[in-house]
Amino acid sequence: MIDIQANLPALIVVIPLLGGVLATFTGRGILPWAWASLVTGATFALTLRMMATLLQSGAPYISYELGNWPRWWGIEYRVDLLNAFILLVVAGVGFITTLYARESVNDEIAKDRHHVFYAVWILAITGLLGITITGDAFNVYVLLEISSLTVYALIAMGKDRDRRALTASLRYLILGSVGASFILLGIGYLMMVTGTLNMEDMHNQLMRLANLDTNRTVLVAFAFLLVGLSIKMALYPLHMWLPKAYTYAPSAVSALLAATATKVGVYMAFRFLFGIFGVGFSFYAMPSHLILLAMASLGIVFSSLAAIRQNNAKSLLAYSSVGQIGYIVAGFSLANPDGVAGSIVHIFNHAVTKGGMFLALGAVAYRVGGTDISHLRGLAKRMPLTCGALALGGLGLIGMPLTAGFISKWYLVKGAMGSGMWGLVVVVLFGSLLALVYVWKLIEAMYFGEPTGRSAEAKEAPLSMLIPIWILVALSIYFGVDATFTGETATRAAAGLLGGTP
Amino acid sequence: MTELLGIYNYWIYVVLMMIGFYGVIAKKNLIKQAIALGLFQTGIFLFYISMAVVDGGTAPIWTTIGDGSIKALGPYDNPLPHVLILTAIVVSVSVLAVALAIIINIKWKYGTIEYDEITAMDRASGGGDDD
Amino acid sequence: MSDHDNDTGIIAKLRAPWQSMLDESPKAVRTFWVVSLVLLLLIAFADIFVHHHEHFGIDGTPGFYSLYGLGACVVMVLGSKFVVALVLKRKDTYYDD
Amino acid sequence: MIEFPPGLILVLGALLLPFVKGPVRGALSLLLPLATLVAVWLVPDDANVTVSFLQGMEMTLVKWNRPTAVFATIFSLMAFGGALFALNQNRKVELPAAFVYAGSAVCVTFAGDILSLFIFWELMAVGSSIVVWSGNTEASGRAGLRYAAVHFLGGAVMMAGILAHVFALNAGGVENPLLLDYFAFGPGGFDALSFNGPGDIAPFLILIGILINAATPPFGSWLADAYPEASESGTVFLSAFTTKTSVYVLMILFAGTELLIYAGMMMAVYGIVYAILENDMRRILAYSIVNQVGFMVCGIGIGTEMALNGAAAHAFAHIIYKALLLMSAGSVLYMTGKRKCTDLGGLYHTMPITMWCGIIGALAISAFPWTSGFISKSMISQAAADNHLFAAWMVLTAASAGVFLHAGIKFPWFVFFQKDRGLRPPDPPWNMRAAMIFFAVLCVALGVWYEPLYAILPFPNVNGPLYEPYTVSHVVSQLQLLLWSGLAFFLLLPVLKRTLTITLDFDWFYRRFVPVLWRSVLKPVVTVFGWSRDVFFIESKRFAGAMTRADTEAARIPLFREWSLGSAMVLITFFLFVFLVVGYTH
Repeated sequence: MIDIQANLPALIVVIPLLGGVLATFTGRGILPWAWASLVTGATFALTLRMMATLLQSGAPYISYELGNWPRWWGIEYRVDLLNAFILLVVAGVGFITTLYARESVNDEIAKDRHHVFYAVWILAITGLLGITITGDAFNVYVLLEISSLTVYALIAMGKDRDRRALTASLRYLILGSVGASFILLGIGYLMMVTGTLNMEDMHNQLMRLANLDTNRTVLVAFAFLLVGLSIKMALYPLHMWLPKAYTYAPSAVSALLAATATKVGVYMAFRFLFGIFGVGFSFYAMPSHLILLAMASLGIVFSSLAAIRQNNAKSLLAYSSVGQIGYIVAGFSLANPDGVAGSIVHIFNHAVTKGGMFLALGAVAYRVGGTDISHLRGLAKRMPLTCGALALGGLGLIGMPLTAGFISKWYLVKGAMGSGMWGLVVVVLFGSLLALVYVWKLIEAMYFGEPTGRSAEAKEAPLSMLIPIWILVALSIYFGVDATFTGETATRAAAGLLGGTP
Repeated sequence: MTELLGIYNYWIYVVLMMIGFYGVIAKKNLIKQAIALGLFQTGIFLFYISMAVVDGGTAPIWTTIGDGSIKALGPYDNPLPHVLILTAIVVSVSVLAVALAIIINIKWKYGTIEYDEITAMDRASGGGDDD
Repeated sequence: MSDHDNDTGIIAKLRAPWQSMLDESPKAVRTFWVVSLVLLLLIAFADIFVHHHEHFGIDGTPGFYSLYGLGACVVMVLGSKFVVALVLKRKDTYYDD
Repeated sequence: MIEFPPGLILVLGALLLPFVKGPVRGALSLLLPLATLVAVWLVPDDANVTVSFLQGMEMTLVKWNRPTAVFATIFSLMAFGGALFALNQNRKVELPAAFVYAGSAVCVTFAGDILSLFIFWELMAVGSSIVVWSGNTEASGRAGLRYAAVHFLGGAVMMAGILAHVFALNAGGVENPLLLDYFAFGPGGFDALSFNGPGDIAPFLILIGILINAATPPFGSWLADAYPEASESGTVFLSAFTTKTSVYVLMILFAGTELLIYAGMMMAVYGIVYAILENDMRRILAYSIVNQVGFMVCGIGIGTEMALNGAAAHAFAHIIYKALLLMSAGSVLYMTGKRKCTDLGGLYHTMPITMWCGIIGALAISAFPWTSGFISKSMISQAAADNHLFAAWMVLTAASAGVFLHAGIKFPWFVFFQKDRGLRPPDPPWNMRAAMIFFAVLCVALGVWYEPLYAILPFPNVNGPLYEPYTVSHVVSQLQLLLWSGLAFFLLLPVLKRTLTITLDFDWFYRRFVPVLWRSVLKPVVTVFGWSRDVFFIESKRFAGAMTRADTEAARIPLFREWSLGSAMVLITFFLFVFLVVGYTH
């Protein structure tokens, strides 16, 4: 019998990996979905246990050596507070969106491909979990490609509804592969310098270099990694793959991606910038934080402006996501405790908020057949619960007090002040004003005017959709009212990052 | 000069990558773009393999010598990058496969695989395109 | 407004706004004015008997409040109507175009 | 014993309202405010309810501050009156939103720390925006967005200020930096500030944030812009809470700040000038809110015990008579569907109750003796006089006269008298009449029987009763002032002829100037910027041997246009280049 407790880190990846492969044999009907729910549910339970174990043990991290190879030879899985937290987000949102997916997938994807869909779906979650848990740089790349390839396929499955999903997916594939290749190159250069792939080892070797700040190989590695990561986390203006991909992907996929994919990209940035290169190199020796701040600020402003101009609610949310990534990146670029904590806490807050909103839009698409603003008109009369969820989520995007968004804003603004970045304070607050305008656009459409066409006959979304939607929205409210758990975890994780532990 | 020429395989890797990059940017045929992407990634394989080279090194073969201990036959290249790149090749092939699968679907749905024509068709169908 | 709008005399101008009510009940209007004027005079002359506590010197002057009320209002009305309005007045459809 | 913020009864109760119908809904909408009122008075004197917020920071949700009693009481009472007035309307969201709005206002008055104050402050903005927007016309939709934007901007500025101050306090090693005591920037704290660090700018940001909500020009144009666009019942709610909550917060944080004297004077005059020029009856009343809040702000600026008492009492009285006036105007609008003075007149024929209630409200706002306005407003003027603030006293006195002119006479005169337009609507439904009569009675009752109000003022009887309103001198001078300004009104009637006009205000900047700026300056710049981007990438692609067709759709703004894949790749290279160059040259 396998000792679950001892092998927890490995099981978090192995169970969905096997589950994903097995899902291809589940045939038709409800079985693929049931299997996927089982697997993601089990995984979520494991991540919960992981978090509990970590908190109970009081140790800074839990290390697991795959196949009992010493970690400098084999692959090490390492869980500290930061990635335990991200694991929780990924697995949790993964589980909830899986629960939600049944009706939506029935509606949007041909019946004979459901087992394939769920297989790829589980593997995508596996990849994201793997990236988060591993302590090995090359392993990051491999798992990154697992998640990317599956995500390309998932997006392309939106073709049954709109053929533009195919071009969106191909576009993401090319840009995403270039990004991943840059990351691969960066890892290669790092390996040339350090001779190791273990992240902690890499960090120690780098710190031992006398001429770290001027070492050309390290600089090239840094440049490649930064650009590659920027593409993967959709940092403006390298976000060009994101809007279309989110718009045309199947509803459940949009929600999963928006909540987890870019966030894991940000997590990689944490690991590379803070863990491997170290704060001193990434943010003090190199002026990269200024470039990142500039990109993030431009992203907050321009993506929000672009979001205001959208006529499709899904693209509107997609552009808003680019803006929100701006907040996250701005936060950690400050490299001070409040800023980094804000960044981490916003990963969580934005995941639940935006995930819930995309799910709600999925319910709209399910009942009305589209997510254009014109489809939303007057819909609150027909689908009050769905529209209520969208509106509450929207308040979260603005950063209203009593929603999770406010907590993030609080940390970020405080962090910006801590670094004396008054410009960033203005940008963050101005960004929430722009968010007000695009959220208002949604709310006005939903609560104003009379529904026409299919909207006029739409019924409230089925319970199987409403429950997951409201779980996420309720979480975004709950963690706005009581932010003790998220706030403290983020603060401790931020302290860990700034302390330089990988 | 010899210093620069001596690392010729790095030059080749850069040139290969640039050719691939150029292909992705300039080619309008989706299949050609996919191939260019493959080329780009192949450049990276060469880079990894180049960094494994040790002057005068051979294959990393260890064997039992007279006193029963296990030893290498001589200086050998670093095997780790080779192993790594084996994985990366698999990944690259998979990327190409997914790309081709999508392109086939595009051909079915759009009737063409020319980027410009597809863009024009997307624009004509309106909505979501303008951002 | 009314037919008397075209009249130019000052009395006619003062009369014009009342025309509608004069048509209906001239007596009520007249009573209103008479009562009001009596009240105005009474209250103004009350200062003879009432001592106001002075704070600034000027506010103890008999009739100060009456004159100040009248004067301030005239200044404010004329100021708004002829100075502020000159610059800031627009058609009420201004924002609708 | 109440161990939670009483305002939550309204806020949470509001969430129940959409789920009930008919008489239950009516009963609930009347009971919730009454329950809140009772709860307010059941909060024990030494209440101190705290909850934790983010590592070690504590929020104090329930605490009596000096002015809490006055404001919490009137806010609950107002919610009741408003609910009664709105009883017959069937808008789904308006009443719940108004209750959230009112309940948050009550919560603000009980907040013992800056964060919970701010949270409920923002919740008020949400509630009130929805109330504006429930006017359910296209104009109210747009006005609602402008309203929300201004308030969230104000909230953002205030939040920046709060955080800057918290940051400074943290740096100073303060244990619980959220407590309101640390935010009381009285005359010693605020006026004596120097600009040494980021923390020093905090009071200014907070002050600006509050002044935006207090509708102080030039930040105040949102008020006259948005309030008249709400429904007839919505405006009644709106008139009561936002500006008066600002008065409350100013009183807590900025009592005695000299700057506020001038701000208050400016508001008093501004309100009169704009009201004189206005044609829309509810907008006239909206401007007179600014004018009246000016008195309160001035009182807070003076900052003596009597001035603060006066400001609090005036807020109490003002909420009642202003709501009464807007109920009267709302009834007219409800029965006739007309809102411009040029369309109204002669309504005394068939709407006597509405008329009399409107007149009582008008007398009260003008501070006629034996109405509520008299016993409160004169306290502020008295405080100005006692402190020998000559300019303030002169302006406030003139403004008192001006109030009578524009709100006391102009509003009833043009709506109920003047030219008969042949409109013969009856008085409004019973609940609207009841609400009006209730508030009219309160106006007079407070004017005569003012001791209970004086007893709950921030500084009750420090050394015996502070202020005696009914001295012969007070009554006579006030009557002189008012009656003679009334004469001015009737003499100037020809000049006051109403015109179909509006008067530009600061909102012109965002309604006209910014759009024009965007169209004629920024958009061309962005377009050129976009073209240059296109040219840059097309050229670089040409350089790469790729001839692409230039996009000829000129209607679009290029900067926002979707990136082509090629451009995206070039951009990636560009960023790689930037990072490499930065790395090599840093």
